[in-house]
Amino acid sequence: MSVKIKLFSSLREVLGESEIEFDLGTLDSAPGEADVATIKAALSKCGADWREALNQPNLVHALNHKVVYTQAIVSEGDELAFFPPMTGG
Amino acid sequence: MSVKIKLFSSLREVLGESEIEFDLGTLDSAPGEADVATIKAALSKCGADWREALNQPNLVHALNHKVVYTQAIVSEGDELAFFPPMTGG
Amino acid sequence: MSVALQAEAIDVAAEYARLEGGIPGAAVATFTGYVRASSDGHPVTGLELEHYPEMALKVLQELGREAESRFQLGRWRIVHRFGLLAVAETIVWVGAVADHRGQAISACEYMMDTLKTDAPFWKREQGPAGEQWVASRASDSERRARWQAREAQ
Amino acid sequence: MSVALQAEAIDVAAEYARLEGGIPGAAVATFTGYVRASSDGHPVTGLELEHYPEMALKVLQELGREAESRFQLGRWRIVHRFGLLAVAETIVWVGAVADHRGQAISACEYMMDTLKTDAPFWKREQGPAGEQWVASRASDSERRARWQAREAQ
Repeated sequence: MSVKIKLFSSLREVLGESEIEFDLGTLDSAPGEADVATIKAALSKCGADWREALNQPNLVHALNHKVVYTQAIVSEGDELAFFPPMTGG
Repeated sequence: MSVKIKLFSSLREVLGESEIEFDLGTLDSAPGEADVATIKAALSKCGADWREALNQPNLVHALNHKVVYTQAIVSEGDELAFFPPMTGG
Repeated sequence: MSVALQAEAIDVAAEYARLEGGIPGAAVATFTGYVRASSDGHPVTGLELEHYPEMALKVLQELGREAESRFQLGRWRIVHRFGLLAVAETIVWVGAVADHRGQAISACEYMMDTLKTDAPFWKREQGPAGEQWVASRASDSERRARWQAREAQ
Repeated sequence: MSVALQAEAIDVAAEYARLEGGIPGAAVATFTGYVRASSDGHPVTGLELEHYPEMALKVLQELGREAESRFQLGRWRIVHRFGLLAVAETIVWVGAVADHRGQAISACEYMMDTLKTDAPFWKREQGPAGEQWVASRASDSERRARWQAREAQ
Protein backbone atom coordinates (compact mmCIF):
# COMPACT_ATOMS: atom_id res chain seq x y z
CA MET A 1 0.00 0.00 0.00
CA SER A 2 2.94 2.33 -0.42
CA VAL A 3 3.54 5.42 -2.52
CA LYS A 4 6.94 6.85 -3.37
CA ILE A 5 7.22 10.51 -2.38
CA LYS A 6 9.94 12.60 -4.03
CA LEU A 7 11.13 16.02 -2.97
CA PHE A 8 13.19 18.42 -5.07
CA SER A 9 15.05 21.69 -4.81
CA SER A 10 14.34 23.80 -1.72
CA LEU A 11 11.88 21.19 -0.37
CA ARG A 12 14.52 18.47 -0.51
CA GLU A 13 16.99 20.81 1.14
CA VAL A 14 14.73 22.09 3.92
CA LEU A 15 13.30 18.65 4.74
CA GLY A 16 16.59 16.78 4.36
CA GLU A 17 14.96 14.01 2.31
CA SER A 18 14.87 13.37 -1.43
CA GLU A 19 12.66 10.29 -1.36
CA ILE A 20 10.43 8.61 1.22
CA GLU A 21 7.92 5.77 1.21
CA PHE A 22 4.42 6.65 2.33
CA ASP A 23 1.97 3.94 3.49
CA LEU A 24 -1.55 4.68 2.20
CA GLY A 25 -2.84 2.24 4.85
CA THR A 26 -2.11 4.79 7.59
CA LEU A 27 -4.74 7.15 6.15
CA ASP A 28 -8.38 7.27 7.23
CA SER A 29 -9.47 7.39 3.56
CA ALA A 30 -10.98 4.31 1.94
CA PRO A 31 -8.74 2.65 -0.69
CA GLY A 32 -8.97 4.57 -3.97
CA GLU A 33 -10.07 7.74 -2.23
CA ALA A 34 -6.78 9.18 -1.03
CA ASP A 35 -5.90 12.26 -3.00
CA VAL A 36 -2.84 14.50 -3.05
CA ALA A 37 -4.44 16.84 -0.51
CA THR A 38 -4.95 13.96 1.94
CA ILE A 39 -1.30 12.95 1.68
CA LYS A 40 -0.14 16.54 2.06
CA ALA A 41 -2.27 16.84 5.19
CA ALA A 42 -0.81 13.62 6.61
CA LEU A 43 2.79 14.65 5.87
CA SER A 44 2.15 18.10 7.35
CA LYS A 45 1.84 16.35 10.71
CA CYS A 46 5.53 15.35 10.51
CA GLY A 47 6.53 18.74 11.94
CA ALA A 48 6.48 22.48 11.42
CA ASP A 49 9.06 22.31 8.63
CA TRP A 50 6.95 19.81 6.70
CA ARG A 51 3.77 21.77 7.31
CA GLU A 52 5.38 24.96 6.07
CA ALA A 53 7.15 23.40 3.08
CA LEU A 54 4.08 21.53 1.82
CA ASN A 55 1.70 24.44 2.25
CA GLN A 56 3.59 27.12 0.35
CA PRO A 57 1.10 28.56 -2.12
CA ASN A 58 3.14 27.92 -5.27
CA LEU A 59 3.97 24.27 -4.47
CA VAL A 60 3.86 22.00 -7.53
CA HIS A 61 2.59 18.40 -7.27
CA ALA A 62 3.51 15.81 -9.89
CA LEU A 63 1.86 12.40 -9.90
CA ASN A 64 3.66 9.82 -12.00
CA HIS A 65 5.62 12.60 -13.72
CA LYS A 66 2.64 14.77 -14.57
CA VAL A 67 1.71 18.00 -12.82
CA VAL A 68 -1.66 17.54 -11.06
CA TYR A 69 -4.05 19.41 -8.79
CA THR A 70 -4.47 18.36 -5.16
CA GLN A 71 -7.70 16.49 -6.00
CA ALA A 72 -5.81 13.84 -8.00
CA ILE A 73 -6.35 10.33 -6.59
CA VAL A 74 -3.16 8.57 -5.48
CA SER A 75 -2.91 4.77 -5.74
CA GLU A 76 -0.50 2.14 -4.53
CA GLY A 77 2.72 2.15 -6.53
CA ASP A 78 2.33 5.75 -7.65
CA GLU A 79 5.17 8.24 -7.52
CA LEU A 80 4.21 11.61 -6.06
CA ALA A 81 6.62 14.54 -6.17
CA PHE A 82 6.56 17.93 -4.45
CA PHE A 83 8.67 20.84 -5.60
CA PRO A 84 8.75 24.62 -6.06
CA PRO A 85 8.11 26.24 -9.47
CA MET A 86 10.54 25.05 -12.11
CA THR A 87 13.41 27.26 -13.21
CA GLY A 88 15.20 25.42 -16.01
CA GLY A 89 16.17 26.54 -19.48
CA MET B 1 25.15 65.61 -66.29
CA SER B 2 24.89 61.85 -66.32
CA VAL B 3 23.16 59.35 -64.05
CA LYS B 4 23.96 55.65 -63.87
CA ILE B 5 20.87 53.49 -64.45
CA LYS B 6 20.96 49.88 -63.25
CA LEU B 7 18.51 47.14 -64.14
CA PHE B 8 18.11 43.83 -62.32
CA SER B 9 16.34 40.50 -62.59
CA SER B 10 13.52 40.31 -65.15
CA LEU B 11 14.09 43.97 -66.21
CA ARG B 12 17.73 43.31 -67.01
CA GLU B 13 16.70 40.19 -68.89
CA VAL B 14 13.84 41.69 -70.88
CA LEU B 15 15.71 44.89 -71.77
CA GLY B 16 19.05 43.19 -72.38
CA GLU B 17 20.96 45.81 -70.37
CA SER B 18 22.30 45.76 -66.83
CA GLU B 19 23.67 49.30 -66.75
CA ILE B 20 23.26 52.40 -68.91
CA GLU B 21 24.27 56.03 -68.64
CA PHE B 22 21.46 58.57 -68.80
CA ASP B 23 22.12 62.22 -69.62
CA LEU B 24 19.98 64.53 -67.48
CA GLY B 25 20.69 67.32 -70.04
CA THR B 26 18.34 65.65 -72.52
CA LEU B 27 15.36 66.30 -70.22
CA ASP B 28 13.12 69.35 -70.37
CA SER B 29 13.28 69.69 -66.57
CA ALA B 30 15.40 72.43 -65.02
CA PRO B 31 18.55 71.19 -63.23
CA GLY B 32 17.65 69.88 -59.77
CA GLU B 33 14.05 69.23 -60.79
CA ALA B 34 14.33 65.89 -62.59
CA ASP B 35 12.71 63.19 -60.51
CA VAL B 36 12.48 59.41 -60.92
CA ALA B 37 9.14 59.76 -62.73
CA THR B 38 10.67 62.11 -65.31
CA ILE B 39 13.49 59.65 -66.03
CA LYS B 40 11.04 56.73 -66.25
CA ALA B 41 8.95 58.71 -68.74
CA ALA B 42 12.03 59.51 -70.84
CA LEU B 43 13.24 55.90 -70.85
CA SER B 44 9.73 54.68 -71.73
CA LYS B 45 10.25 56.35 -75.09
CA CYS B 46 13.03 53.87 -75.89
CA GLY B 47 10.44 51.32 -77.06
CA ALA B 48 7.46 49.20 -76.11
CA ASP B 49 9.58 46.81 -74.05
CA TRP B 50 10.99 49.71 -72.00
CA ARG B 51 7.57 51.29 -71.60
CA GLU B 52 6.08 48.04 -70.40
CA ALA B 53 8.98 47.06 -68.11
CA LEU B 54 9.21 50.47 -66.41
CA ASN B 55 5.49 50.83 -65.91
CA GLN B 56 4.71 47.55 -64.20
CA PRO B 57 2.79 48.46 -61.05
CA ASN B 58 5.12 46.74 -58.59
CA LEU B 59 8.37 48.20 -59.98
CA VAL B 60 10.89 49.17 -57.29
CA HIS B 61 13.13 52.25 -57.69
CA ALA B 62 16.33 52.60 -55.68
CA LEU B 63 18.26 55.84 -55.70
CA ASN B 64 21.82 55.56 -54.43
CA HIS B 65 20.95 52.16 -52.88
CA LYS B 66 17.79 53.28 -51.10
CA VAL B 67 14.26 52.45 -52.16
CA VAL B 68 12.48 55.70 -53.11
CA TYR B 69 9.18 56.93 -54.51
CA THR B 70 8.98 58.32 -58.04
CA GLN B 71 9.01 61.89 -56.69
CA ALA B 72 12.63 61.57 -55.52
CA ILE B 73 14.90 64.15 -57.19
CA VAL B 74 17.77 62.67 -59.22
CA SER B 75 21.06 64.56 -59.50
CA GLU B 76 24.20 64.22 -61.53
CA GLY B 77 26.36 61.31 -60.40
CA ASP B 78 23.46 59.46 -58.79
CA GLU B 79 22.86 55.77 -59.27
CA LEU B 80 19.26 54.88 -60.05
CA ALA B 81 18.13 51.24 -60.15
CA PHE B 82 14.91 49.63 -61.39
CA PHE B 83 13.89 46.11 -60.43
CA PRO B 84 10.93 43.87 -59.56
CA PRO B 85 10.06 43.07 -55.91
CA MET B 86 12.92 41.39 -54.08
CA THR B 87 12.85 37.66 -53.43
CA GLY B 88 15.94 36.87 -51.38
CA GLY B 89 16.31 34.99 -48.11
CA MET C 1 13.00 14.05 -32.89
CA SER C 2 14.73 13.44 -29.59
CA VAL C 3 15.65 14.74 -26.17
CA ALA C 4 18.98 14.56 -24.38
CA LEU C 5 19.61 15.24 -20.68
CA GLN C 6 23.32 15.47 -20.07
CA ALA C 7 25.98 16.64 -17.63
CA GLU C 8 28.47 17.49 -20.39
CA ALA C 9 28.62 20.80 -22.24
CA ILE C 10 26.46 20.92 -25.38
CA ASP C 11 28.36 20.55 -28.64
CA VAL C 12 26.32 23.05 -30.63
CA ALA C 13 28.01 22.30 -33.97
CA ALA C 14 27.46 18.55 -33.59
CA GLU C 15 23.84 19.07 -32.54
CA TYR C 16 23.21 21.29 -35.55
CA ALA C 17 24.79 18.80 -37.94
CA ARG C 18 22.72 15.96 -36.50
CA LEU C 19 19.48 18.00 -36.62
CA GLU C 20 20.07 19.09 -40.21
CA GLY C 21 21.04 15.51 -41.03
CA GLY C 22 22.14 16.12 -44.60
CA ILE C 23 18.51 16.43 -45.76
CA PRO C 24 17.47 19.79 -44.36
CA GLY C 25 14.05 21.31 -44.53
CA ALA C 26 13.94 24.77 -46.02
CA ALA C 27 14.18 26.38 -42.59
CA VAL C 28 16.26 25.55 -39.52
CA ALA C 29 16.07 27.61 -36.33
CA THR C 30 18.08 27.07 -33.16
CA PHE C 31 18.31 28.57 -29.72
CA THR C 32 21.12 28.18 -27.18
CA GLY C 33 20.93 29.35 -23.56
CA TYR C 34 24.08 30.08 -21.55
CA VAL C 35 24.87 30.64 -17.86
CA ARG C 36 24.84 34.38 -17.13
CA ALA C 37 27.60 36.11 -15.18
CA SER C 38 25.03 38.00 -13.14
CA SER C 39 21.46 37.61 -12.01
CA ASP C 40 19.20 40.48 -10.96
CA GLY C 41 22.28 42.63 -10.46
CA HIS C 42 24.35 40.29 -8.27
CA PRO C 43 27.38 38.39 -9.60
CA VAL C 44 27.09 34.69 -10.35
CA THR C 45 30.14 32.41 -10.42
CA GLY C 46 28.36 29.20 -11.32
CA LEU C 47 25.13 27.29 -11.39
CA GLU C 48 23.94 23.95 -10.09
CA LEU C 49 21.03 22.48 -12.03
CA GLU C 50 18.98 19.95 -10.10
CA HIS C 51 16.49 17.91 -12.10
CA TYR C 52 13.88 15.15 -11.83
CA PRO C 53 15.26 12.86 -14.53
CA GLU C 54 12.29 10.62 -15.40
CA MET C 55 9.80 13.50 -15.43
CA ALA C 56 12.17 15.86 -17.28
CA LEU C 57 12.60 13.32 -20.06
CA LYS C 58 8.85 12.76 -20.36
CA VAL C 59 7.95 16.45 -20.27
CA LEU C 60 10.55 17.36 -22.91
CA GLN C 61 9.58 14.48 -25.20
CA GLU C 62 5.94 15.52 -25.02
CA LEU C 63 6.94 19.13 -25.61
CA GLY C 64 8.90 18.19 -28.73
CA ARG C 65 6.01 16.13 -30.08
CA GLU C 66 3.59 18.96 -29.37
CA ALA C 67 5.86 21.44 -31.16
CA GLU C 68 6.16 19.01 -34.08
CA SER C 69 2.40 18.87 -34.45
CA ARG C 70 1.72 22.57 -33.83
CA PHE C 71 4.40 23.86 -36.19
CA GLN C 72 4.55 20.98 -38.68
CA LEU C 73 8.19 20.30 -37.93
CA GLY C 74 10.21 17.88 -40.01
CA ARG C 75 12.71 17.40 -37.21
CA TRP C 76 13.36 18.76 -33.74
CA ARG C 77 15.79 18.29 -30.86
CA ILE C 78 15.94 19.43 -27.24
CA VAL C 79 19.14 19.15 -25.16
CA HIS C 80 19.18 20.18 -21.49
CA ARG C 81 22.05 19.99 -19.04
CA PHE C 82 22.07 19.17 -15.34
CA GLY C 83 24.74 19.30 -12.62
CA LEU C 84 27.43 21.91 -12.09
CA LEU C 85 27.80 24.59 -14.76
CA ALA C 86 30.35 27.39 -15.02
CA VAL C 87 29.53 30.91 -16.19
CA ALA C 88 29.22 31.17 -20.00
CA GLU C 89 28.64 27.44 -20.39
CA THR C 90 25.66 26.12 -22.36
CA ILE C 91 22.51 25.22 -20.41
CA VAL C 92 20.00 24.35 -23.10
CA TRP C 93 19.80 23.94 -26.88
CA VAL C 94 16.69 23.56 -29.02
CA GLY C 95 16.49 23.17 -32.77
CA ALA C 96 13.61 22.87 -35.24
CA VAL C 97 13.42 22.06 -38.96
CA ALA C 98 10.34 23.06 -40.97
CA ASP C 99 9.25 24.03 -44.48
CA HIS C 100 8.77 27.68 -43.54
CA ARG C 101 10.80 30.03 -41.41
CA GLY C 102 7.88 31.14 -39.24
CA GLN C 103 7.25 27.57 -38.16
CA ALA C 104 10.88 26.82 -37.31
CA ILE C 105 11.43 30.07 -35.39
CA SER C 106 8.10 29.91 -33.53
CA ALA C 107 8.77 26.28 -32.60
CA CYS C 108 12.05 27.25 -30.92
CA GLU C 109 10.35 30.06 -29.03
CA TYR C 110 7.48 27.76 -27.99
CA MET C 111 9.84 25.01 -26.83
CA MET C 112 11.91 27.47 -24.79
CA ASP C 113 8.93 29.30 -23.28
CA THR C 114 7.32 26.02 -22.29
CA LEU C 115 10.33 24.20 -20.92
CA LYS C 116 11.20 27.18 -18.71
CA THR C 117 8.01 26.71 -16.71
CA ASP C 118 7.09 23.05 -17.32
CA ALA C 119 10.31 21.02 -17.24
CA PRO C 120 11.44 19.93 -13.76
CA PHE C 121 14.80 21.68 -13.42
CA TRP C 122 15.82 23.99 -10.60
CA LYS C 123 18.70 26.43 -10.73
CA ARG C 124 20.88 27.09 -7.70
CA GLU C 125 23.15 30.05 -8.19
CA GLN C 126 26.62 30.25 -6.71
CA GLY C 127 28.13 33.65 -5.97
CA PRO C 128 30.45 35.51 -3.62
CA ALA C 129 27.60 35.75 -1.08
CA GLY C 130 26.95 31.99 -1.12
CA GLU C 131 24.35 29.87 -2.86
CA GLN C 132 20.67 30.45 -3.47
CA TRP C 133 17.79 28.89 -5.35
CA VAL C 134 16.66 30.93 -8.33
CA ALA C 135 13.06 32.13 -7.97
CA SER C 136 10.69 31.55 -10.86
CA ARG C 137 9.95 34.66 -12.89
CA ALA C 138 6.52 36.07 -13.57
CA SER C 139 7.79 37.02 -17.06
CA ASP C 140 8.41 33.34 -17.80
CA SER C 141 4.87 32.40 -16.77
CA GLU C 142 3.52 35.22 -18.91
CA ARG C 143 5.47 34.07 -21.95
CA ARG C 144 4.21 30.54 -21.34
CA ALA C 145 0.65 31.80 -21.01
CA ARG C 146 0.74 33.49 -24.42
CA TRP C 147 0.86 30.05 -26.07
CA GLN C 148 -2.00 28.75 -23.95
CA ALA C 149 -4.10 31.77 -24.94
CA ARG C 150 -3.44 31.03 -28.62
CA GLU C 151 -4.39 27.42 -28.02
CA ALA C 152 -7.70 28.41 -26.48
CA GLN C 153 -8.68 30.61 -29.42
CA MET D 1 28.05 42.87 -36.03
CA SER D 2 28.69 42.19 -39.67
CA VAL D 3 27.31 41.14 -43.01
CA ALA D 4 28.78 38.75 -45.55
CA LEU D 5 27.69 38.32 -49.16
CA GLN D 6 29.30 35.23 -50.60
CA ALA D 7 29.15 32.71 -53.43
CA GLU D 8 30.40 29.84 -51.24
CA ALA D 9 28.16 27.64 -49.09
CA ILE D 10 27.68 28.94 -45.55
CA ASP D 11 29.74 27.16 -42.89
CA VAL D 12 27.08 27.20 -40.18
CA ALA D 13 29.35 25.81 -37.46
CA ALA D 14 32.06 28.38 -38.17
CA GLU D 15 29.49 31.19 -38.27
CA TYR D 16 28.05 30.08 -34.93
CA ALA D 17 31.48 29.87 -33.32
CA ARG D 18 32.39 33.35 -34.57
CA LEU D 19 29.07 34.84 -33.44
CA GLU D 20 29.30 33.30 -29.99
CA GLY D 21 32.94 34.41 -29.86
CA GLY D 22 33.82 32.70 -26.59
CA ILE D 23 31.96 35.38 -24.61
CA PRO D 24 28.35 34.53 -25.31
CA GLY D 25 25.36 36.46 -24.14
CA ALA D 26 22.81 34.43 -22.24
CA ALA D 27 20.80 33.77 -25.40
CA VAL D 28 21.86 32.92 -28.94
CA ALA D 29 19.33 32.34 -31.72
CA THR D 30 20.08 31.39 -35.31
CA PHE D 31 18.16 30.79 -38.50
CA THR D 32 19.35 29.04 -41.65
CA GLY D 33 17.45 29.00 -44.95
CA TYR D 34 18.05 26.27 -47.55
CA VAL D 35 17.13 25.78 -51.20
CA ARG D 36 13.88 23.81 -51.44
CA ALA D 37 13.45 20.84 -53.77
CA SER D 38 10.08 22.15 -54.88
CA SER D 39 8.27 25.44 -55.19
CA ASP D 40 4.49 25.83 -55.33
CA GLY D 41 4.22 22.17 -56.26
CA HIS D 42 6.71 22.06 -59.15
CA PRO D 43 10.16 20.47 -58.80
CA VAL D 44 13.24 22.67 -58.46
CA THR D 45 16.69 21.44 -59.41
CA GLY D 46 18.64 24.57 -58.52
CA LEU D 47 18.52 28.27 -57.94
CA GLU D 48 20.34 31.28 -59.32
CA LEU D 49 20.49 34.23 -56.96
CA GLU D 50 21.04 37.58 -58.63
CA HIS D 51 21.89 40.50 -56.38
CA TYR D 52 22.73 44.20 -56.35
CA PRO D 53 25.96 44.01 -54.37
CA GLU D 54 26.44 47.57 -53.10
CA MET D 55 22.79 48.00 -52.13
CA ALA D 56 22.52 44.51 -50.61
CA LEU D 57 25.47 45.22 -48.35
CA LYS D 58 24.04 48.57 -47.24
CA VAL D 59 20.52 47.24 -46.67
CA LEU D 60 21.74 44.29 -44.63
CA GLN D 61 24.14 46.38 -42.56
CA GLU D 62 21.34 48.82 -41.75
CA LEU D 63 19.03 45.92 -40.97
CA GLY D 64 21.55 44.42 -38.54
CA ARG D 65 22.05 47.77 -36.81
CA GLU D 66 18.27 48.28 -36.58
CA ALA D 67 17.86 44.80 -35.09
CA GLU D 68 20.69 45.54 -32.65
CA SER D 69 18.93 48.64 -31.42
CA ARG D 70 15.39 47.21 -31.40
CA PHE D 71 16.26 44.00 -29.59
CA GLN D 72 19.30 45.17 -27.59
CA LEU D 73 21.58 42.67 -29.26
CA GLY D 74 25.11 42.11 -28.03
CA ARG D 75 26.15 40.67 -31.38
CA TRP D 76 24.56 39.82 -34.71
CA ARG D 77 25.56 38.46 -38.09
CA ILE D 78 23.86 38.14 -41.48
CA VAL D 79 25.28 35.95 -44.27
CA HIS D 80 23.59 35.81 -47.68
CA ARG D 81 24.69 33.89 -50.73
CA PHE D 82 24.50 34.78 -54.42
CA GLY D 83 25.17 32.88 -57.65
CA LEU D 84 24.31 29.29 -58.46
CA LEU D 85 22.90 27.15 -55.64
CA ALA D 86 22.00 23.47 -55.63
CA VAL D 87 18.94 22.03 -53.89
CA ALA D 88 19.45 21.65 -50.12
CA GLU D 89 22.30 24.16 -50.05
CA THR D 90 22.29 27.07 -47.62
CA ILE D 91 20.94 30.42 -48.87
CA VAL D 92 20.97 32.61 -45.80
CA TRP D 93 22.09 32.53 -42.17
CA VAL D 94 21.27 35.01 -39.43
CA GLY D 95 22.37 34.91 -35.80
CA ALA D 96 21.67 37.12 -32.80
CA VAL D 97 23.11 37.27 -29.26
CA ALA D 98 21.15 38.98 -26.48
CA ASP D 99 20.61 38.89 -22.74
CA HIS D 100 17.15 37.38 -23.06
CA ARG D 101 15.77 34.66 -25.30
CA GLY D 102 12.82 36.70 -26.58
CA GLN D 103 15.19 39.36 -27.91
CA ALA D 104 17.50 36.90 -29.67
CA ILE D 105 14.67 34.89 -31.24
CA SER D 106 12.63 37.94 -32.29
CA ALA D 107 15.73 39.54 -33.79
CA CYS D 108 16.26 36.51 -36.05
CA GLU D 109 12.63 36.59 -37.11
CA TYR D 110 12.78 40.34 -37.74
CA MET D 111 15.99 40.09 -39.75
CA MET D 112 14.59 37.28 -41.90
CA ASP D 113 11.18 38.90 -42.43
CA THR D 114 12.80 42.18 -43.40
CA LEU D 115 15.54 40.89 -45.65
CA LYS D 116 13.05 38.81 -47.62
CA THR D 117 11.30 41.94 -48.86
CA ASP D 118 13.97 44.65 -48.51
CA ALA D 119 17.30 43.16 -49.58
CA PRO D 120 17.99 43.30 -53.35
CA PHE D 121 18.22 39.61 -54.25
CA TRP D 122 16.18 37.86 -56.92
CA LYS D 123 15.72 34.12 -57.17
CA ARG D 124 15.60 32.35 -60.52
CA GLU D 125 14.48 28.76 -60.20
CA GLN D 126 15.78 26.01 -62.43
CA GLY D 127 13.60 22.98 -63.08
CA PRO D 128 12.75 20.32 -65.65
CA ALA D 129 10.48 22.85 -67.40
CA GLY D 130 13.21 25.49 -67.68
CA GLU D 131 14.01 28.58 -65.64
CA GLN D 132 11.77 31.21 -64.13
CA TRP D 133 11.99 34.19 -61.85
CA VAL D 134 10.41 33.59 -58.46
CA ALA D 135 7.47 35.91 -57.80
CA SER D 136 7.37 37.80 -54.52
CA ARG D 137 4.89 36.40 -52.02
CA ALA D 138 2.11 38.34 -50.39
CA SER D 139 2.78 36.34 -47.22
CA ASP D 140 6.31 37.78 -47.08
CA SER D 141 4.99 41.33 -47.37
CA GLU D 142 2.47 40.58 -44.64
CA ARG D 143 5.15 39.23 -42.31
CA ARG D 144 7.24 42.32 -43.02
CA ALA D 145 4.25 44.58 -42.37
CA ARG D 146 3.72 43.12 -38.91
CA TRP D 147 6.98 44.72 -37.76
CA GLN D 148 6.05 48.07 -39.30
CA ALA D 149 2.70 47.96 -37.49
CA ARG D 150 4.51 47.38 -34.19
CA GLU D 151 6.84 50.25 -34.98
CA ALA D 152 3.92 52.61 -35.60
CA GLN D 153 2.24 51.82 -32.28
